[in-house]
Amino acid sequence: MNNLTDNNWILSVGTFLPLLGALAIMFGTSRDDERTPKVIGIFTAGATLAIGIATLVLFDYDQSQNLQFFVDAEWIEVISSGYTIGLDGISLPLYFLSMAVTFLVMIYSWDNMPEAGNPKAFYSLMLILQTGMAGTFIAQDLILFFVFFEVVLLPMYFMIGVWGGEQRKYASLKFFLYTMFGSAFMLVAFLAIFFQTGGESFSFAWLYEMGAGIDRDVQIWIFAGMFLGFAVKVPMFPFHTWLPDAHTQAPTQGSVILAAILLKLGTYGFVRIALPMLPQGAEAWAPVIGILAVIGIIYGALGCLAQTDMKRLIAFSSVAHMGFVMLGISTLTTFGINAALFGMVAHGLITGMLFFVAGSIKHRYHTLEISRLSGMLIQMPKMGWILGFAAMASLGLPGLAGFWGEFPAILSAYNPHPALNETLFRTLMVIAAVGTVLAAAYLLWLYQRTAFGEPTEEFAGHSDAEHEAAAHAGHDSHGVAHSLSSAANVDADEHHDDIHDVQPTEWIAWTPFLIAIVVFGVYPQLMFKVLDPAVTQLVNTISAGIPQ
Amino acid sequence: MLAANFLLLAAVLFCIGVFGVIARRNAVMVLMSIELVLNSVNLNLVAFALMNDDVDGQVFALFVIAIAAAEVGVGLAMVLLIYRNRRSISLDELSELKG
Amino acid sequence: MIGMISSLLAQADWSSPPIDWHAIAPELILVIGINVVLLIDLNLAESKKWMIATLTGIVMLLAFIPVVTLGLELDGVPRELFDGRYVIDEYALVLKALFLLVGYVVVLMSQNALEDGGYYQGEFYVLMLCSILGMVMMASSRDLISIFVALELLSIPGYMMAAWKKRSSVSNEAGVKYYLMGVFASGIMLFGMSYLYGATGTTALTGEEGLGALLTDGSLSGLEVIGIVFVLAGFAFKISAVPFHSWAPDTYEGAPTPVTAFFSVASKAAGFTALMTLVFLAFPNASDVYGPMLWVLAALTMTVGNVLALRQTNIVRMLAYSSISQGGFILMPLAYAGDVDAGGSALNAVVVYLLVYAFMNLGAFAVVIAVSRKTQSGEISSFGGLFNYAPGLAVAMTVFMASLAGIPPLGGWFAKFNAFKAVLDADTTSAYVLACIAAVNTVISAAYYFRVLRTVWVDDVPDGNTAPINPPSPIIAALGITVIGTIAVGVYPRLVAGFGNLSDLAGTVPLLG
Amino acid sequence: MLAAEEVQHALDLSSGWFLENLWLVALIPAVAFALIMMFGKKMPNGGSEFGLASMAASLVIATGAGIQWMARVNSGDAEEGGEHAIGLLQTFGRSLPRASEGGEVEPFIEPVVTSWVWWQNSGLEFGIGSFADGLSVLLLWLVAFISLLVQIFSIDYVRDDRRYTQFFGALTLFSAGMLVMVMAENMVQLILGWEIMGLCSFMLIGHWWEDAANSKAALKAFFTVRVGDIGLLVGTAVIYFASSDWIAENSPGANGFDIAAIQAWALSGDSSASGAAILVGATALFIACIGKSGQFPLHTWLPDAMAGPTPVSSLLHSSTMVVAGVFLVARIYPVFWEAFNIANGGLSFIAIIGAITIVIAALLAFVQDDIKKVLAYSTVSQLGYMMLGLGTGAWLPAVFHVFTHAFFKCCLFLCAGSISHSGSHHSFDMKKDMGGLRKKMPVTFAAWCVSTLALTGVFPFAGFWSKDEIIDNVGNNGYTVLMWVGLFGAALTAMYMTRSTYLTFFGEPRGAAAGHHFEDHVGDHDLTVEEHEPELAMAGGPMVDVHDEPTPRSLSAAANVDTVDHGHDDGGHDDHHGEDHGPHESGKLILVPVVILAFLATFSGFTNATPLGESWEYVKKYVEPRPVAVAIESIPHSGPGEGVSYFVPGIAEADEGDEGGDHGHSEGCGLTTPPEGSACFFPAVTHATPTLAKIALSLVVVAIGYAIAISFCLAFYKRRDKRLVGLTERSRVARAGHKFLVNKYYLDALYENVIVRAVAHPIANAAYWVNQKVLDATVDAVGEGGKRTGQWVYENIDQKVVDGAVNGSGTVASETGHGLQRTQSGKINQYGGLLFGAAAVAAIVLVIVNVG
Repeated sequence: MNNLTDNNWILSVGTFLPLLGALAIMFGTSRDDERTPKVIGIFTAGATLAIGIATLVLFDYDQSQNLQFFVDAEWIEVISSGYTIGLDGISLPLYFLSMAVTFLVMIYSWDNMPEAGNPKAFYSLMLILQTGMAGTFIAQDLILFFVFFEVVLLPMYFMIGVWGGEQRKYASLKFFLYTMFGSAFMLVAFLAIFFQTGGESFSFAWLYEMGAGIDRDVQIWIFAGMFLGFAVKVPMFPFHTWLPDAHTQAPTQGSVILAAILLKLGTYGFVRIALPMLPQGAEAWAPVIGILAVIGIIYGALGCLAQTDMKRLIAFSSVAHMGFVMLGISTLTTFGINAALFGMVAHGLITGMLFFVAGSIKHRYHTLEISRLSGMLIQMPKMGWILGFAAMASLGLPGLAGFWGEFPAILSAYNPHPALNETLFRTLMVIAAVGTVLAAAYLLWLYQRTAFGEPTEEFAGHSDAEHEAAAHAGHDSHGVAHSLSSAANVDADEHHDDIHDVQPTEWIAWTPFLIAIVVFGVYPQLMFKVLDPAVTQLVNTISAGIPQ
Repeated sequence: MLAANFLLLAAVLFCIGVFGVIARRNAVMVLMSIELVLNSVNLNLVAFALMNDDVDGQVFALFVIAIAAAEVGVGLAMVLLIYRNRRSISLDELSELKG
Repeated sequence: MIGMISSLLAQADWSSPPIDWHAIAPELILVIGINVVLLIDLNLAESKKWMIATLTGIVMLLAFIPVVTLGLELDGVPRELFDGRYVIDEYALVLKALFLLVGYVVVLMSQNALEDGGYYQGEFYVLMLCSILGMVMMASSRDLISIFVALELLSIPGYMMAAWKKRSSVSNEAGVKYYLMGVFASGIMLFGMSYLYGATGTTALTGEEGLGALLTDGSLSGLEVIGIVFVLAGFAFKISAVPFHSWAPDTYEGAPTPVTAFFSVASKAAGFTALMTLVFLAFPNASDVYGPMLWVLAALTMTVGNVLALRQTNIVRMLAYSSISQGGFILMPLAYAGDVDAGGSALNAVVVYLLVYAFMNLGAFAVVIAVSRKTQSGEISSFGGLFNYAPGLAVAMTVFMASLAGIPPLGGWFAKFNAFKAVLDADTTSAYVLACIAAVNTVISAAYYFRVLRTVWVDDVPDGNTAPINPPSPIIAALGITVIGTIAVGVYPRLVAGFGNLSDLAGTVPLLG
Repeated sequence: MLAAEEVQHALDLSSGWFLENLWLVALIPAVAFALIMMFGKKMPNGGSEFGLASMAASLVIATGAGIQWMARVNSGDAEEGGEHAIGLLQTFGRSLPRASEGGEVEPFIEPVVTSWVWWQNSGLEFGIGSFADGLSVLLLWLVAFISLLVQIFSIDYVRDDRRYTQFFGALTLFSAGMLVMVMAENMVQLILGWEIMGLCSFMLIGHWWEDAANSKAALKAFFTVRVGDIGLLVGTAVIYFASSDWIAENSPGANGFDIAAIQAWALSGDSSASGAAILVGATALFIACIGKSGQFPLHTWLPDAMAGPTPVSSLLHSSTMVVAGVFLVARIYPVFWEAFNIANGGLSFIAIIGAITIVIAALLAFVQDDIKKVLAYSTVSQLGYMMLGLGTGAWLPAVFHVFTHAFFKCCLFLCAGSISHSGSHHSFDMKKDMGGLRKKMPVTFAAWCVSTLALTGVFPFAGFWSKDEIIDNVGNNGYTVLMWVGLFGAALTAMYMTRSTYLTFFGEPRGAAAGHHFEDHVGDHDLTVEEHEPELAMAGGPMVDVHDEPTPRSLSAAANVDTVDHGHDDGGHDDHHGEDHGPHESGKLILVPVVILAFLATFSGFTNATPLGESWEYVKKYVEPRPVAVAIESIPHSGPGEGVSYFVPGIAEADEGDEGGDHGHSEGCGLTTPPEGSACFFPAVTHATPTLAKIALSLVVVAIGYAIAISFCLAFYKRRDKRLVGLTERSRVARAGHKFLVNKYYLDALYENVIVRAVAHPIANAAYWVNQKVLDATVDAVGEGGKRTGQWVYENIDQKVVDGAVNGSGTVASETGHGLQRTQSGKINQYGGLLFGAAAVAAIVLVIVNVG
């Protein structure tokens, strides 16, 4: 594993540029100026994205298993922790995803600011958030990783707390404390591994090398600490309860970022840190992770079936999907971890998309009660189709991105790492497969109840689409239809007429998601090619550390 | 063994002082009790100085006495202050701040 | 008369010891400053009293100069006075600097508070200077007696400052409680000292005849153990460690806010200074005694402080409990001072924590002062919607609270991290247990810190009065210093990470394995 | 890939552009779908042109591929001559010539594989591409052809539908899905096509989603199939890992997804050595087939699927979707062959399920009033035949039946569509809205009859050649019981088809067929689904003159009206405005496909007319893979543009091969493990030699079926008619009917009481009851149950326990604080006590610990 250091400025720029933007907004704009912060914010995010694209271009895909743009600078030498950053095949997709998502979310916010307003604070927070996310994916030093990992918390806390829904206070604090709880133990675990490996260095490379040497029991304990930290973030089954509240209360933008990137920090941590550094610990914990993951799959699905609120349903579906990801990881095989990483990106795109749609629906109907929403396809055909598309992608339809996270993960469970119990994991595989059916059940059920059928009384006749239809009906000779829809018009005139189909900004923000979902679904090699070598190397590190 | 008696006495004084601090409700009495504690300390110091025959202990005792005086000054001033404000020096009434 | 005394001295063939004036320059400047301020205050018109504050500030800054020069001149070789009873080494200098800085910031904070309150300003500042002097001395004291004197010198003015609002009964109460408890605690401490003196026959900490050399595990007599325990208890009171904390919340709440800030930072730091000096110089080999004791104290302190802070509705009282629990975190590494590996990083961890803690806690109080000037209330709820009408203060508050909660990349994070690191360096089961307790406590503490932030950002303004706050310039200055300090340390910890290396502490005997 | 190059050169099997670019067949419709979705609305014909064009293009390519495939096979066979030695040296890519009886040698015809890297994992590269062999080419052509016809039909049928464009989009994507699956080069690609079809079936069945009922049906279809898909995922996984080791060592570069690799592995000794894995895998896969091909007990979604527009039903039920399951089994037949030990006449899971399905479905068809449901159940039962065939080693007849069945079943559905479109005014209820249409719609009638004859397997129509072959081979392979089941099924088929034919075309026109309907007669498409209220109203409500219906019904009719008007306009009933609303023959666009299909239904059977001798067995020759051991260099696998490459082992093995020779019964592929270094891709299935007796038997059975049914229909429904007529006072007809009835009275009684009441109805009804109340109920129950469980888990476990614990910990902390607050009493004395107490305790403890 040799590190390539050419163009190594690019990562630091890509990571900290948003921070500059945030400062610019904070000190450069006045509070009553609605527009400038948005402009600056979108501009900065755009610039960052450009850097990201440049990174994609400069990235040497033939050595995606090596760290590229590698920097190793002094930072806090007293605790022998350095500013060590680098990018390899595992980080690249998520690193770029974070940039893209932030940018698109900002564009989306141009027209769809949450009620609380104050774009100045909103945009600067989002930029800080971006720095945190990007940093987490490039950090190659435990302390640096931890810092970025935590930096993300604060902006998200405020995003939920300030711009959130009715129970935002409860939700935000819960989110915060929960994650805090995990990361506190994670920090202890980090220090433990640091001292167990001789207190030389916090850099990943060093710990990969030395971690395996720690004796098994100690590894198990340290892994337990990291497990707490990451599992809360993922979130895995017993630690998931912050997620539905956070998602439901968060503003659309928050939910999207949360689903698209933040949840990935946990799984990424497992793959990047916990597994390779503590192979025996991983091997000991893998069954637990696998079982919890599968419980999560079924449990999340059941949770979805119970929901009456669309956003909460989507939130619970994340629990299920991350279950697949964790199942893949728990197999400790190249197959599984590849699947997991693909699944992370896919879930990011798809669930992000779902939350976007949910947000826009909320924006129009001012409710997400499934029972009150109906006939969306009549009132907003395009929105309805997009929802359907996202739902299909989410239930793992081949040809769309979701499938490539789900299917190989299930497949990999059939023969996990030789050190693991085959029977157990095969059982898990079957249960997970059942999970796919449940996924179909709740998503289609959701779709059938919201998109199909007739609009409910309270909203009927309030949409543009219906008016066109009504006008059309006026011409042809359906007496009944005419009278009905004209009746609809009458009460439409009384209420204000607020149900429009997908708006331009929404199109701009969503199209990349939709395209990405299709492209990665149709030609997954695009990502697997990047992931596979890196993952293979990672798994070799793991296997090397597990005595046969 | 002569010194041992001093130490014993000091210990007893100390205990009385502590008891006073814990048991008495009257600010001045508590102040007195604390003085007892300090004096037990002085007694100790002098006794030990005698045992180890060097002057450090006695010097220390002098410092303690001096500072104790200063403290008592401040202390009595405060007692006066609260007496002026609430016409009582019962410590039980000094419990507005709690929880 | 003079001649008589001198002849007496001559008879006792007493020659005055050589005095390193440069070394004690900070103390001298403070002493002079005290008198100057006092004199000027005596004949200064009521209208011009504001000058006093400025003057005090200047005194502090003046005292700062020799600290710096000493630091430059020192490079490794400590200066010892009075055969090692009073030492100026880098460790001492760092802490002196800290005390002066804190003093300066507190002056900035208190200026307007006092003007508004119409209190006696001159005396106040004199007292504060005395207290600072005591602290500065504490940093250099290497002898039980000088430690004791320094302690009293910094405490007694404190008793009076606590009761400074003469007509407010709570202020009196605060003062009285602080006073009685303080004196009682120092009584106990003295008792302990007397036993130590008795058992070892010396009051010096260092040197082959000093306490450090004589008190060694295994060969401890009952007197020595009691002595050690009581002395530690005395300072545990000063740093308001549970269960010696009970005075703190009441005093903090009752005393004028700037004074509270002063107590919660400066005198606490002084207490820790004494503790460090004792633990590293007097009892380094008695770790079987202080180790368990400090372990328990640390665990209790952070936990009890936190759970009690959860219940508070008054911001000052909440901060009081928070500072108690922070004290627990600072105390944590000291429990492992005797450990071969941890010892070094423990000292460093404590010093660093004290620095960072000074910044963020003073900052928090500065915000409280600034806000309560408008709202005239100490309730947390009165901060509602602060973000809407005073975003600047709100952001500052966010920085401090987050830093106190230990969120990177703010100073508090590095301080906590360092403490954890020092503890885990010992790599014993008890260390891991303590670390886990601390981990849980970080979460609990985050709960109440972020409840404040939630009020600041989310809640509505309680009394729809959203007139923007423009705090007076001294407070803005104070805020500036503290915010910058907090962030800088967090982002670039090397700034402070170097402070408090074991080697800087002169006279430390090599720790036993 | 130099080696491969050489090999390719050495191959003298003719290939061709079409074969190598077969993937276009699937790609074109996929692209068309995108175009329709993007620009369809703007196109003059709402995007249908894209669909049609793409289908035509696919058809052309598929045809080309077919021709080239035949050429390839011929080129392979042409090679045969004496000089084996030279043949061996030159003819790479071909098997050891195996001397079968008469010394005539059938070489292995290697499939043409084109593939690209699709995804990679753990260093392995998995491909996507086209896999051209007899089976796939045949089905590709079939699918393209049927899809084209159906789309032509749809132009008219769904004209003016609100979602005309989406409809064509979905239809095209649907065909694309099927095509992708048929040409699948590996299992993952197969899954891709499989699931895309599932999605489209969802879109199409739920096409008129304004009605909850339709969307429910769509949901049910997707969900049921999805349940089966668990099997697909699991099965694929199992097979992949079970086979990967063998493949890794025998053909580096290939992997456990590649179809060919799996086939080879299954027939190599390794599979049986690998123990239960293959059995588990095969079972799992077959479960998927059960779901997809509507086999018992997962067949319940099929009839509901009739909620979709008729063209959809016809496409679904003839060549796509439901045959996917059959195709999967046929595709990786060796796996099932080995797993279920079909070679040695093991009673296979597949065969049993197939047999059960045949009977159950046929009985169900017997009691349907909805013409489409009759056809749906008939499809199910025909699929049963195919499965039966595959399950008993009758591979070829089964595949052949897929081929023929496609034509006549599609034709039947289109007829039904044409009837509802022009005859019964969008009603599918035979009893209420049909009857006597033979005069009104002669063409439709003729087509229907032909297809019916084909379906029931009457000589010389298509069905006869295929279905009869199945039954024949089933018997021949020693499954006598199943053979009789098959025959019984044939009889039943005859009966229910007769019944529906009669109800539709003979007797007196009823309801809509008699022209009784008003303008607001719309939305009858939902006749097919549970809720019968509006449907009755549609049928009879407003016609005051005929029945006097109670008013509430007409209200519900009105209720129905607005749903429909908000929704869609079913197949242009408004182009009847002004003209007569009575039944009439449909337009050309509808009739042309019907006629073409009818034609094929008549003659397609001759493509493999076994009874007429070897020379007629084209399908066998070109489609059935040759069961011969092939020496492997590498088995077809992924990698840009790589083809298959084999080479022939030395003469030594040639001898072995010779021994492996003569009848493939005791020896040969799938019976004995192939010689070292060589592999088989297809088991040596046996073919029954048709005898007149057997043919006669089956024909007789069918005849009996007809006889019973016809007489029953005449009797039963005539008399019912008479009453009806009596009621509605159409005297003239009544008299005629009356006279007729009087003569046949006793027979009537006989049939009525004995056959109908005693035999047909009870059994059928019982079956139907079981179907609705047990099977269907369970499906729904599963859904409902899942929801309930979810509710319970969420409320009790999640909110109470898990989340409770979280919030609980918070409360605990805060309560502890509350408790501790009491110690903070504000009393100085207590503080002092605490202070000293603590110090004292510490001192005592530490003294005890440290001193002495």
